[in-house]
Amino acid sequence: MSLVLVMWCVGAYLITALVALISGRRRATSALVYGASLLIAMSALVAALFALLGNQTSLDMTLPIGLPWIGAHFHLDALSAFFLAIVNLGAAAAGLYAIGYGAHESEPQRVLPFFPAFLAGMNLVVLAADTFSFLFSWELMSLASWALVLAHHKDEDNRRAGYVYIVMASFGTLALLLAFSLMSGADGFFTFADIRAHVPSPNIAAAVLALALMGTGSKAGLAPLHVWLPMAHPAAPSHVSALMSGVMTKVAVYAFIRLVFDLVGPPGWWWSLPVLIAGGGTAVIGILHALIQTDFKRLLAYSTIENIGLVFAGLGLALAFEADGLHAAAALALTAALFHVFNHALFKSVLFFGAGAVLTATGRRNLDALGGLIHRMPVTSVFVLTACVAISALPPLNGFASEWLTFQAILLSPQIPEWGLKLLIPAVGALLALSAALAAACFVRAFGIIFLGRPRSKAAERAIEVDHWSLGAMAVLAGLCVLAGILPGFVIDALAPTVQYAIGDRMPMQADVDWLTIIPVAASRSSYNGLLVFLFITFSASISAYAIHRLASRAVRRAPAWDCGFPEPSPLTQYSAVSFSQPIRRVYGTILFRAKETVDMPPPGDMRPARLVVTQHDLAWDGIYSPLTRSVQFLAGQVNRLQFLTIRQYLSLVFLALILLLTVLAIWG
Amino acid sequence: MGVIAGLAVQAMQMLLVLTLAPLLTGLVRRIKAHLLRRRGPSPVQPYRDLVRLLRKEVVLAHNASWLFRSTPYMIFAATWVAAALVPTFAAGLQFSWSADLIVVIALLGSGRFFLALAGMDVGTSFGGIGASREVMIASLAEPAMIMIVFSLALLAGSTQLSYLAGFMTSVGLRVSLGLALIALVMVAIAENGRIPIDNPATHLELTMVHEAMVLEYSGRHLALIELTASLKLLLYMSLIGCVFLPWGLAPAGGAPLDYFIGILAFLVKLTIGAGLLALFETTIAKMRVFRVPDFLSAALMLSLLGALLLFVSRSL
Amino acid sequence: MPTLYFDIAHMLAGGLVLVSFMMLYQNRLYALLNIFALQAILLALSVAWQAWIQDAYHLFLTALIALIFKAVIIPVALHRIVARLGIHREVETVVGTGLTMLAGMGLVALSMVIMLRVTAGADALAREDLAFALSVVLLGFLMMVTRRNAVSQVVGFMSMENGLILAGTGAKGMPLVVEISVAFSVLIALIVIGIFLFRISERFDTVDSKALDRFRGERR
Amino acid sequence: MSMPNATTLILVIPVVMAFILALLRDYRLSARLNMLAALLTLLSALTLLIRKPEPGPYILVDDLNIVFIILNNFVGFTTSLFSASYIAHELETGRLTPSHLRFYHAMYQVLLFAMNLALLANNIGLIWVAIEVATLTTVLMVGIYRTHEAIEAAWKYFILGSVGIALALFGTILVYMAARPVVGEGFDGMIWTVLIAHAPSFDPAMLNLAFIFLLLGYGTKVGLVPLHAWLPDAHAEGPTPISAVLSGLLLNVALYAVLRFKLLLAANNAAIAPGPLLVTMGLISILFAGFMLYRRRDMKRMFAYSSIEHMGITAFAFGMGGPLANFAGLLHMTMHSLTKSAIFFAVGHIAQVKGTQTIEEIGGLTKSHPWLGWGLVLGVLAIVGLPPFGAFMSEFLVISSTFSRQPALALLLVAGLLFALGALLLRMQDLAFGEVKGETGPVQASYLPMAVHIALVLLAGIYLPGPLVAWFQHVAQMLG
Repeated sequence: MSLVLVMWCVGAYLITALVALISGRRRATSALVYGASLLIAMSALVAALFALLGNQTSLDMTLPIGLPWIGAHFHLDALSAFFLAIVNLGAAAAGLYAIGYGAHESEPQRVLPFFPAFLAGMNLVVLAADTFSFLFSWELMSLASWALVLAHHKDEDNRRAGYVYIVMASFGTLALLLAFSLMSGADGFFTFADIRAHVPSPNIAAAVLALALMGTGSKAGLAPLHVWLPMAHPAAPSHVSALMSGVMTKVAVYAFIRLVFDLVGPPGWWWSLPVLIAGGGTAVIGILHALIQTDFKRLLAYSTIENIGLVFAGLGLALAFEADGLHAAAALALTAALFHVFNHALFKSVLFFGAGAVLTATGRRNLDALGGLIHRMPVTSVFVLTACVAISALPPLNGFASEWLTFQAILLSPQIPEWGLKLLIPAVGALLALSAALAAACFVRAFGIIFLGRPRSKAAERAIEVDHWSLGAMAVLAGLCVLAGILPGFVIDALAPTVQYAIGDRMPMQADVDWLTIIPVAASRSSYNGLLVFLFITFSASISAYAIHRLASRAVRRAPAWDCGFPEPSPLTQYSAVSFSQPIRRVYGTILFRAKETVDMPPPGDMRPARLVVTQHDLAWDGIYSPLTRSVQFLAGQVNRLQFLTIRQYLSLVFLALILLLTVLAIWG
Repeated sequence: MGVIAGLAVQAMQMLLVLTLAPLLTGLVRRIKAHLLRRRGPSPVQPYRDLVRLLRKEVVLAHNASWLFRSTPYMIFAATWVAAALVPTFAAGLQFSWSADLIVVIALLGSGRFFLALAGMDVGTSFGGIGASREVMIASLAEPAMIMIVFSLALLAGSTQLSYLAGFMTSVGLRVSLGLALIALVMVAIAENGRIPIDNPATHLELTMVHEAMVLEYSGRHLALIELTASLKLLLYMSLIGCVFLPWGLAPAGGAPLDYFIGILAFLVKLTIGAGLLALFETTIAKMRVFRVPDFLSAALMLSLLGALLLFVSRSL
Repeated sequence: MPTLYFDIAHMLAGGLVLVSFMMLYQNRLYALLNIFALQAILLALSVAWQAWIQDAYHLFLTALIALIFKAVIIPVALHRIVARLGIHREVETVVGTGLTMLAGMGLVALSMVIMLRVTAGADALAREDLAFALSVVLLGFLMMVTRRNAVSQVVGFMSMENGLILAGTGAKGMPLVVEISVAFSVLIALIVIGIFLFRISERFDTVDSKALDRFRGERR
Repeated sequence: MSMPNATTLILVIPVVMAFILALLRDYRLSARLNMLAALLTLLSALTLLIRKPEPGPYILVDDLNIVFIILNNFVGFTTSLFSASYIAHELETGRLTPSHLRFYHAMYQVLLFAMNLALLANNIGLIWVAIEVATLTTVLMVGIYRTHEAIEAAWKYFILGSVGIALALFGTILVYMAARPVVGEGFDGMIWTVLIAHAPSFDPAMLNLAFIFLLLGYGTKVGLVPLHAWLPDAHAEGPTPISAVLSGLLLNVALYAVLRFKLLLAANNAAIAPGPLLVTMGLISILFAGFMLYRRRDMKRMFAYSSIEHMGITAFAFGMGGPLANFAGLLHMTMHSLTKSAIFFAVGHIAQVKGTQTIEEIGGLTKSHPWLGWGLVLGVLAIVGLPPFGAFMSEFLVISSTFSRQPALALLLVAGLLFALGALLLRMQDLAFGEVKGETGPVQASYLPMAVHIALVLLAGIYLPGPLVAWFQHVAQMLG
């Protein structure tokens, strides 16, 4: 039932896209399209939740399209239901937000048709149940988002971003295609059911794992395949950036789980090594890059990379436990990962919405051009602050809950027999802790520079609060952040069917623990109660405030800032984004992104201002991509000489080919 | 009955930490002064300061936002809750299950988060300096702390403080625990902004971290922040106490005498801690800000080493 | 059939190969054209002989075409062109004659090896014819490849085609040979006209890469 | 004989029309007649689906060539539509004179005739003659602009083509020689149906030698590397409708000839398997073209190289063999014809509007000319094998059927595809997006052919009708 409904929703998305295509330029179309997407997404969300919580048996559907003699298979089980919910939750929020935000679009006809198509693509990926329709929808998703990245195509950087993006996406698709064709074999078992039925040999399975890691990693932004992400995500309109960062990367995570946990069969213990290493490394690299960005949306994109790293680390843990038959622990790890998927979809969307709001209000994305917005945009700032706290994994919000679960899973590592994993997992834990702390630093910087302090530009001074649709979208998601943070038990129970499907085991039921506490393993081991912590803090904060205001003075006087006695009126004396990240850059930067600071200090008497220039690189780019492109260009240049031969020389090519073949025949014929 | 008693113990603990915190700070100052051959202020001086500050009016910078005004209460609450959950004199606190060691650390983290934001709110250069240095320090101190938790939890199989304390009484001497202890002390020094990381007694612009953030605070806000700082110090001391010398802790639902002994033991631990801290601070010099990372990464390495050594020592 | 038939056919075919070698050796245009005419005559003779011994009288037509068209008209036309373009003096081999001859030897050997192995089943006459035909084709091709000048390349192409006709007639009872020879004559006529009309010679094998840039501006 | 045989119609209509067009002065009328003739030919070709004539000594209609025939005449028809609106503009700008156009239209019909003949012929000699005629006509049309570049391109095409013809002829003679001992002297030795019937008892060695010559001879027309040299310039310098026909049809016809002889070899167990040869040349073509694409500055030449790449893919697929790969090969060939001609339709109008084919001088087409721009975008996305277009399905099948059998080959193939994709998308973005460059004047163009082709390709990517699939599968079986 719900599968049919979702398929209808997909159809509705496509129809909306068509409508948008036909009447793209009209003013009203924008509201119409986004409103429609909102409604469709809502209904799809309902259907998905129904499928997830009503834990009904998995549903199948076959359409007479796609690969002939097989047809397009679609399938809805607990795993796809969860990600379906994520997709459509994000979609609904984006739709709601864009009803207001989309009105500012300069060329709506370049956005409107592709937005619903993008949503349709993501829905289809999650539902597809044969390799062809999976890759088909996968690439459809990529193409639609590519078109959205190129929405503002006048900008050179955006075009470059779009190009890098689509090439990387095609690379990923081809990797996945190879992985699938390994599993489907020469006789063409193209449906997932057939693939499950044939367990591949260990070597094949290992190759599949590697290819899956490449294919999904390139879409999710796993280092070193992440370079396109900070280019492409910011280039798109903000509600699309939210979708790409918050949702599309999760679709990639889905693909990884589907391939590695579901299709390819029982894992070997060492499978988790690459996943864990990639995850931990990606987390740290991503957040460090985020820390030095000065463009808000780029910063958010890099932080997406970090969160993907966290998720993959969780998946790696689950693999490790699963391979050793520790199903309970595996369930815990997978729950943590999925919980984080959910959280990241929430707060990253809020943050991108906030970025969009700031963009509409000020027209600036550069941190050093902003500041003081907490006065001009009070409501937005509250929601963004909530998201910042959540993404920094601070209690009592949801980011902390998932991180806490991950740590609990890491603490179960002594049960693993293999020494490599025993030693690796705590190290990965250290990386996760490091990235969490750095995330806090990163978002202190972001929020502090953008919303606090004094405006650094006229644009920031004149900023005004954004429309109610956008605020509404942010409000909903921020509220969910808080709820999921103080009531994590419910989320865990909601995830249980999915985990059950992927692992074959689940975490203990949290709903029947009293006081809404969550106890992942045993009460003597660890427990956490977000609600109580939240209540305690509010309680003690309010009583202290009450007591002080009641017993001591409540007098307030406004005065200029003291600033150690020499206040300076110019806002430019504030700490800038670059200067804020300087200590971090000094500590980590010299190796990780070859940051170089060059100070140009004029001699005494010279009136010129002193200048500090900071240069930094993305090592993945310098180390892998530039050499690759260079070598391709070099080869192209060499081959290109063949364009300039004379007719005689071309003839000699033919002649040589003939002689070669004849000789071969003479020798072997 | 049990619940009532439990609640009582919990409430007692909250009040105890709140009342003892300024005293501890005063004590440290006093001992330091003595070691420096000065008379120094009396240990109760911090209480006087607090009262004085509370009476004063608050002077707010013009563009200070609501965040600036509410931060003191938030960080105070967070730290207080955290301190209330660390067993000081009695194990098995009523609400100890609502948060484990990781949560306690994270609560301190959120306190720091808001303090740093508040530092940036007024938009002065010093606030920015303080905030950026603070988060830089934290970015190393927190993982180190988590690693310490790991090595404890991997050993005890729990992150639950009461349980942990109970377990530590039984465990013998271990290399990794030694490493963890050293690392914990280093982290504690850094987190509380003591010498050699930071000097709570100075306002010398270029060296200050914590003070730079709270530069714009005054009156009751400042009072709360001072109180929070001393609470934090107390928290770390009692943490070290309850994890590494957990003797004298009253068991859950013990007799009144146990509780009395527990309190005494706690006081003793605090005094010893204060003495050691003062001694340490007088013997060492403040280090440059950019040496701090080395210090902390040393702590991080130690703690990680401790966590890894566990397996080795286990397998032996 | 009497061995005499066979010997004569053999001799004529072998003669074609020999003449091809002479063409490879010769690098003065006028002389080249004369030798080509000689080859055409030889071809005509051998075709006629084949027609006689196979009683395939339509082949006489082919022989006639070869004689008139290739042995007379084309050489004359090419003479004119060479005279008009004033290129009769230039020596335009890419590699030295000796090397070319050596390569030619190799080619003949190759074709012999292949053909004699391949046509083990076929009758002796066909074998010889095919073997020689293949060598003539390859030699003609070699000539096209080793000469810079349009005219001599055309000559090379035509000697290739002579080889084809030889093969066609050697393949006993092969239909359409006449039509094919006609078609080829048209083709060659077009080529010659092409040279004549468009002064192709300078663009046929230019080494002026700037010109190529202009034509297919694809550097960089 | 109530109604004239469809096959005769297919051949007669173009010939007759060629003569008429050669005489007509009014170019508008002749353009219409051109379309009409193409349409009629297409219709009579479609009737072959209903009633297939028995194979005769000259004419053969079987499942293999009927695919090609219908495709051939369909694209021929749509191209005639495009050409009508194309030449009108050429006449205005004075690049072509009415007398040119008479010649052009006549030649167009002759070309269609020759290709149809090559496809229908049941006689290997006839196939050879037909392909030679087709080559000569295209040579003449490529040179029609009389510019230095055009003449040079035509000349190069002519010379290489002639050599190819010669080689192919030699191969044909060898096939006859191979057949003679079995089927006896005379005409039967060249009738394909007879040959395929007796192929198992042919002398394998002779067949091998023959196939080498045929592969090189007809492969020159297919444009497989290293025999490709004529192709890019011929596409770039000739009139765009001819580029469309070359890429869309002539390459296919030559490939069809190669396939015929491949069947012959496949039928003979003792002969070498022709697969590896095709696979090798296909891979070389793919990789070579993939690299060549990066340095292109001329739109039409770039897409010509992409044609080389796709011919490589098709040859690769047929070389791999097996039901899946052959199916993929047929599908890919069809998709390539439709897509590439659609691209050339767009490119032709773009070049007319902008007055240049140089990529640097063109930009922002989606802004200035949305139809052309987006048409180009869709076409390129389709040609690089992205969904929802048909080429994706064929490439999917090729790769997934290859990788499990020959991983190394599949990896090379994937690499080649990725290179080509990178190059094409890069240029496509330059052309279609960014600031508007060059002329922005209106264009009088019929978008219909382009739209129809792209729509078909899109449809094929989403849904292949059952009968078509069954038919392709049968042909795939036939190709072994």
